[in-house]
Amino acid sequence: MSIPNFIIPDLLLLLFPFIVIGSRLFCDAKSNVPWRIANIGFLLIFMLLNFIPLAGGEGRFFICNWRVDDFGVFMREVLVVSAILGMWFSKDYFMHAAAGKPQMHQIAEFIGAIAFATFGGVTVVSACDTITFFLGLEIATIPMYALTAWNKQDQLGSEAATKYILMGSVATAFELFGFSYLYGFAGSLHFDAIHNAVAAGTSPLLWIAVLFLFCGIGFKLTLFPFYTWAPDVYEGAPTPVTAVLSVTSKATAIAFLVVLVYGPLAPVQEQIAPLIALLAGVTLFVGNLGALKQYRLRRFMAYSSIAQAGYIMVALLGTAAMAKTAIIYYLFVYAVSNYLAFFVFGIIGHHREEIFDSLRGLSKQNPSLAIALAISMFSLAGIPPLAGFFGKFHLFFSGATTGHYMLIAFAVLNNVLALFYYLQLVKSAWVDEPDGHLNPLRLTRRQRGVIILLSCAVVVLGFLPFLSDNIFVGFSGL
Amino acid sequence: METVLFNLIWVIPLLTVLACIPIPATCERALRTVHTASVSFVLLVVCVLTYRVFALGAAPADPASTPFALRFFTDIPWLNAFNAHYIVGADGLNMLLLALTAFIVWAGVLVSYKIKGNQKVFFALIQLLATSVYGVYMSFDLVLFFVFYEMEALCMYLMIACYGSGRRDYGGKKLTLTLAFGSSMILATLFGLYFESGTGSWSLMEISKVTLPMDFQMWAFPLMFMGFAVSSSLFPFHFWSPDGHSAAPTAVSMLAAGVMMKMGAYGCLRFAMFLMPEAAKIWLPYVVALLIFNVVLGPFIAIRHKDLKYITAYSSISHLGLIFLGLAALTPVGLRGASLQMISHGFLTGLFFATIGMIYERTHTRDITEMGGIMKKMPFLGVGFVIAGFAGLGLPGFSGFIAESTIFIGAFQQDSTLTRIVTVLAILSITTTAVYILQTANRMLHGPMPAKFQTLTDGCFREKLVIVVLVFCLLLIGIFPGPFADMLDLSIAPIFNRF
Amino acid sequence: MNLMNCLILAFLLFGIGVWGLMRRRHLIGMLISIELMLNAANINFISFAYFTAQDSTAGALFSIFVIAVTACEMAIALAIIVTMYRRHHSLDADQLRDLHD
Amino acid sequence: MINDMTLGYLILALPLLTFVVNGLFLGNKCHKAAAALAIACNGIAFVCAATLAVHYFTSDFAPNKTVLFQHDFLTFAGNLAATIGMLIDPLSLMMLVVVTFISFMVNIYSVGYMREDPSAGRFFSLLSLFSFSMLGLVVATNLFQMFIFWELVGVSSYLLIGFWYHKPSAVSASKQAFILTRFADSFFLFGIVLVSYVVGSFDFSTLNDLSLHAFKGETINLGICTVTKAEALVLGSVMIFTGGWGKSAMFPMHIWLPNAMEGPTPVSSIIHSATMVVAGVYLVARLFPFFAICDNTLKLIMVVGAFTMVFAAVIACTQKDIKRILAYSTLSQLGYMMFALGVCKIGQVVVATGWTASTFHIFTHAFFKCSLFLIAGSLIHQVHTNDLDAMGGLRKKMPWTYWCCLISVLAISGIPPFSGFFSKDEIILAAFQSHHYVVFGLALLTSGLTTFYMFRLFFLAFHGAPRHEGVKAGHVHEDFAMTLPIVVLAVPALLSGLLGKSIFEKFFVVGKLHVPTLVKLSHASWIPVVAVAVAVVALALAWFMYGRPKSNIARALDDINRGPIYKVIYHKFYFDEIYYAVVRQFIFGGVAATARFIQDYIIEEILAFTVWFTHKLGDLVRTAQAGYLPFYLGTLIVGLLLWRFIGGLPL
Repeated sequence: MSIPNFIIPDLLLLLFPFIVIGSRLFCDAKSNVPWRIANIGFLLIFMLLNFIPLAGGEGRFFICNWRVDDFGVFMREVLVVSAILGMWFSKDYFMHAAAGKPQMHQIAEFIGAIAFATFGGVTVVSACDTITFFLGLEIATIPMYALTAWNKQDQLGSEAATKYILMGSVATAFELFGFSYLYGFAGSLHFDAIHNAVAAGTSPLLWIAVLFLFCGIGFKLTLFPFYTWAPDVYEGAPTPVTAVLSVTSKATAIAFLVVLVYGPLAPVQEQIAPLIALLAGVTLFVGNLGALKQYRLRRFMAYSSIAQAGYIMVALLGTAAMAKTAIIYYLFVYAVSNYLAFFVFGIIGHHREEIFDSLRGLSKQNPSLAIALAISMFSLAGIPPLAGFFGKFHLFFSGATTGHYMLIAFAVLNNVLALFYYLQLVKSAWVDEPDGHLNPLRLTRRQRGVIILLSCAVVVLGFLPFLSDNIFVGFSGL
Repeated sequence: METVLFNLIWVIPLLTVLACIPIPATCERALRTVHTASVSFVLLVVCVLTYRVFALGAAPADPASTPFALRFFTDIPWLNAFNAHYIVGADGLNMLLLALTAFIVWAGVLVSYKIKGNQKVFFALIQLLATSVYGVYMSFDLVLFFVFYEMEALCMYLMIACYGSGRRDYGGKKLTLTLAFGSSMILATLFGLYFESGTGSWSLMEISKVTLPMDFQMWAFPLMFMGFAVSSSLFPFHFWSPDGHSAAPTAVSMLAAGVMMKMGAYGCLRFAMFLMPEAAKIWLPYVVALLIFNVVLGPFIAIRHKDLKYITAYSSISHLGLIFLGLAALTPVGLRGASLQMISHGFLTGLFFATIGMIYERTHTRDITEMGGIMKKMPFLGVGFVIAGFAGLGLPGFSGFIAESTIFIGAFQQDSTLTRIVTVLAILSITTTAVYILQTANRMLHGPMPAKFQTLTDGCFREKLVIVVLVFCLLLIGIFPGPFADMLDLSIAPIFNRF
Repeated sequence: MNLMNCLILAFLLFGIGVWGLMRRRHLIGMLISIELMLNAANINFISFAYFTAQDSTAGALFSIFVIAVTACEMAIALAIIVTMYRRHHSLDADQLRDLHD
Repeated sequence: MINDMTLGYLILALPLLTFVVNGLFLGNKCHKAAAALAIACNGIAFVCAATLAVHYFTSDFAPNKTVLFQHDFLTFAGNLAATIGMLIDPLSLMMLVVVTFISFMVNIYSVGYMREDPSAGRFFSLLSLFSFSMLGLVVATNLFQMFIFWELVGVSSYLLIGFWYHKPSAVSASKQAFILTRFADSFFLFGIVLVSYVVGSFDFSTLNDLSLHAFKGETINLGICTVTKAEALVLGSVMIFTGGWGKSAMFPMHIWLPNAMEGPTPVSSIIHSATMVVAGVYLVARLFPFFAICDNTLKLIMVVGAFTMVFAAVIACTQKDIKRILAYSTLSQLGYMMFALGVCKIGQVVVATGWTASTFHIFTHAFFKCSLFLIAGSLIHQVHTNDLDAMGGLRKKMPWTYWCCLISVLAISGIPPFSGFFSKDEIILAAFQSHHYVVFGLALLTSGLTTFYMFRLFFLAFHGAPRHEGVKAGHVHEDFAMTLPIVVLAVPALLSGLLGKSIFEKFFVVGKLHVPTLVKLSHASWIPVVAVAVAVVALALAWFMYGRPKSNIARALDDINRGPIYKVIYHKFYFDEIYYAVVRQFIFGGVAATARFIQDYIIEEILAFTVWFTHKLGDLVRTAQAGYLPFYLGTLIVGLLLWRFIGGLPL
């Protein structure tokens, strides 16, 4: 039996962690071989993904239970990009310790874990029944627990991991409960069957299932009030893990919701809309409020990412095609801007504590880095012509297709709040004078390269039409 | 060819920024030369095009641009995801505003040769700001317009907070956030316009073809109008401008007060009032009530201030109030007066802030009580300031008088009680304007001079050039208002026809 | 012995889990109550599979998967708690106060 | 061949040219060239004006209006268009001649007066700016043009009063003058807007042959009240008059004029006596038919004029600052002109005599008052003070000045055959004919007062023993450049009345009106006799008090131990103090402070509260993040229940 080529990247992604980790057996701890393999492997997968022709419609099926539709393809790209960036970002932490944190070891296993998480995300978007769906979610989550506790010496890390896994298990319990009721309602695990059942008619069982599912995933997507773990975990976990967490796990979670809302639950989207709108509004408001007076960088990013989650939820109110377009595009933009910010923080964090005051005098000390920071912040704040604005514009546009103007008005007004705290960060980098003399920051070639790459991406990704086209054209069919 | 030139207007600043990236920040001389060259070129281009528009007069324009008669009309598909187009063009109003911008940007670059700090970044930011303003004044697609309109926030904060003076962080935040607040209100309505109009297009001309549902207009118009009015510092959203201006460096004050504050009024006229005329007819009479603060109380507040930039800021607030008086009059004369005031006040306040900046550079204080008699030491700058003052209090011969009298006559034609009252109050408050302007000029330029100012020097050639050019513009409009009025009337007619 | 009873049982189990989670301060105890909640879900699956669902194998299958998954989840949890114990020398949830605003 | 149009252009262009050239190029470098240019241009302008006048009055179409040229300036809605043109009729021609002549003289005079001043170039350029604006004002064809030049006149006056800007007094005086006139102008502008809205035109020709009946019908909403258009027109006329009210410094807006004497004396002589201050009168005269149909406007004008006349004359009797005396006399003369225009109305009937008399008085007054100021200037130039204390006994030292001064003083006192007699006599006659006997009496009284204070000035300045070291030491001499214009001006001061009378009575008749016009009433022949008698008595009194060799000068000049009434008058009825109190306490301290309070303590506070509140909410969110695991777990459960109940799911 011949393997269809659109499945190859997934298979590679599945084998990839084993190869990387296995390579450790054949070379000593210091060697760079696993790192090289990892780079080649991920880039190869990314290339292959880009070669998959867009099919439109229902997508293609692999042994009838593994769907690769266009949304899936793009989600794969997002996840792989996030994994690659996370890997590049983490490299420095394995070479020398960050300020105030012990040095990290076992990069091969680290990358393997990231790869597993990525594969989990891929599983979620390719699932056609709830078992696969649930497994994907778990595969995506469990490595994250491990990653959070990667620094066995680090007290905060282990505490964060404990909090994370305890709450995560509860959330898993919620989801399972939800799935069980969904199963009970539809009498089947297959999405199409559920879809038909839902279309046929609703019952309290269904709504309880929906409630539990949303609460469960609300934990992973850091919706209100399930976000409480995020600030602590973001702060406690090693910085590269925080970066991966803020992109990959969010991407997985939102993909989960998209598949759910536009898959089996599509017939009742209108009834769910109020819940989505509420979650979106409250979450972005609370996230913005929480970020207002932060002075620790990663905790700040945690709240900002909570707010971003709220913005993403707005898109779920729209029609399928528009929402998927918006979310994919936004995730790309969000990943790029977020990683840009994290790269800058990482460079700072290698010399000083990761707080706002460490950024003082950055514009004098290393202007290009300060510009990169400003770009990423303004992009996250959604200021045109940076990519972040167009991302948010997509989300709101998708939300507006069903006429939720008030929610959008609320969301854009919150943008002002967001702009305020992003400006706080820009201020400390651009305006505040350093207390004493700062030793100049030394950037490795990889860091400089990545920062330039990401900055350019953030600047042009938005308004250059051909870039946006090749991402969206696939959905014109949906 | 002309169309290409026209599109270059906003491209050139960006290209200049890119061109300057390889130049190290240390050789400021080269940077200044490059930027000066680019802005001068843009100025040249804009002047030529403005003349072309004037020469074409009422000649038929591209039919695709009806109901407007847009020159250099360009329409290219841009973001297919939501069908946004790149639609630019210009009629008399746009072209004059573009010319104003070009002049102010040119002057702004010239006055900030001596700015402290990283000049590379500063000039780059000025150019970005220029791009955004040019873009605003030429784009007729809502998305494109908004992208340009919101870009300003990106530059303003950094420019004020890094290169400003006094409470620069506070001022910069206040300004940026308030403007962002306004533009967020606009953004909220844009989606409504797109979906409620049902044309599936962001183009101004397309949307204007359908009549928007009344219930939508009723909430969308005030939202959009106030959103725009925020950046024109209409009461109660004026609080950002005094602090912002006083904190900002000279060039930024010039750009902010000279052209950015006009973007709001322009938006009110071109977008809010044009797209939702029915609601405008209902709402605008109430807007007039807000003007009592701008027009009547603004000058009084200026009287009580000692800081030159605060005084100028409040005078801007009152002058912009007049713009809204003209808009709210809903008569052709009033609209024309409003747009005349936009242009005239741009030059006027540009001159004001330019001279203030130059004086500040020398005296290192903006407190008029600490100054005095500096007319002896710097007659040229002093005369420049006095001329700005006279233009500001609406002296015939300068553009201000033309604009204001047009607004008064136009506003008086509106036969609504509130408008009548406010118009009369506005006419009577030209005295208050005179009071604070003369008081400032006298305190600062005349009387005995403190010993510490003995060493002051008059403006150098560069600064004199700026002053002369701006004064020339003021006089040109003031003495030959005819052509400008005609250009504006042509571009206002399609807007007024909707009422 | 009908569906409703099983559902009520499952729900009670879930409630007990929640109650335990709230009451307990000992991390292991909390893990156990989470186990209860997970198993409540399992009972749901089984009972739905037994009584109503048209493809009843799926439900059973799912519960088996759940057991497997929760097993490894618990493994990781215990590992983390062990490292945590090495640092904090206590398993009291109230002691975890280093990370906060 | 030079035709009238070219002349017209020249008259306006030459002063402008002087202003630009002197201001931009000659400026502060070469004063001589600046002065030469100024004198030359103004001289030619005067010649042009004179030629134009001769050509006009000898041509057959006098006294009709003609428009020499007209250019579109700004077109408002429909037919409402502002134009810049040149209107020629006896009135404007008279003003043209007067203004050009006076400015010519004053320019010559300034050569001497400004000899030592370092910034004489600026002075000449500003002087020319003034004459340009004034000429533009008098030839205006419509209200809009008039307002334009009206403002320019005000500005040039501001700049010239504050010419010595290092003198704080001068600066504040200039500010006061500008702001007060500006205050009046704001009403003027309102009047223009209102009238042009009702009538639909700025043109004097249109305004001057309106009939109110056309406007009785429809009403207009003035915001606070709704009135018929006719009433609106009346209001408009009052507003327009308010402009003149301020410009001509009628009571109570008079206080800026005496203070304006801080400026250089040539400025006072041209702007604040001869030309600019009569602009108000000119405005009323120009729009006379319009005012005449607006019911009670003329009455108001009369009352204001008459009161100012007496008020100023009384104050003038006690002042010691020579320029201030002249300033107050200017005020009371302006009062004459104003009320002369005002009294023209008897019920619905209009008498032309008052109008003729007023314009005639503008004409004669310009010469003698200008010359008086120039004389005062040269006195001050010699003794370096405005104060009568330091003068006296100058007759020997400055004979020319002395005799010219005598002529002017006699002229202003209305002694025949000097010019003042004829015009003032006409005015008093007009007052009598219109049966306003109170005003008539006041006019007689004032003419007596005028004679008194003018001769008081005259005697105290020239007669008696010298009270100034310089004079005693004999350092005093007459400067040719300053004496020449004085002498030249003495001629019209002597003759203009005699010669002018016939011309004025022939040509200066009010144009067609919609109200029946009585061209002439019986000339009460006893009036001039009485007037002259009053004047002579007053003269005698003045001689008795100040002129006699043995009269007590010290007592006359003493202002300390005086009766309360004298003190009150001497302090100008404390009007400056009241004015400052009102402005400082009420306007600045009251309104402005309140406005600033609203801004700083209400709006800013609301803003601050919003920010504070948001931050408080933020703190709330952050206090939830206490790092307390059970609480976190609790949020999961709470969230579940929360969305269960308010999630909007159809459960």
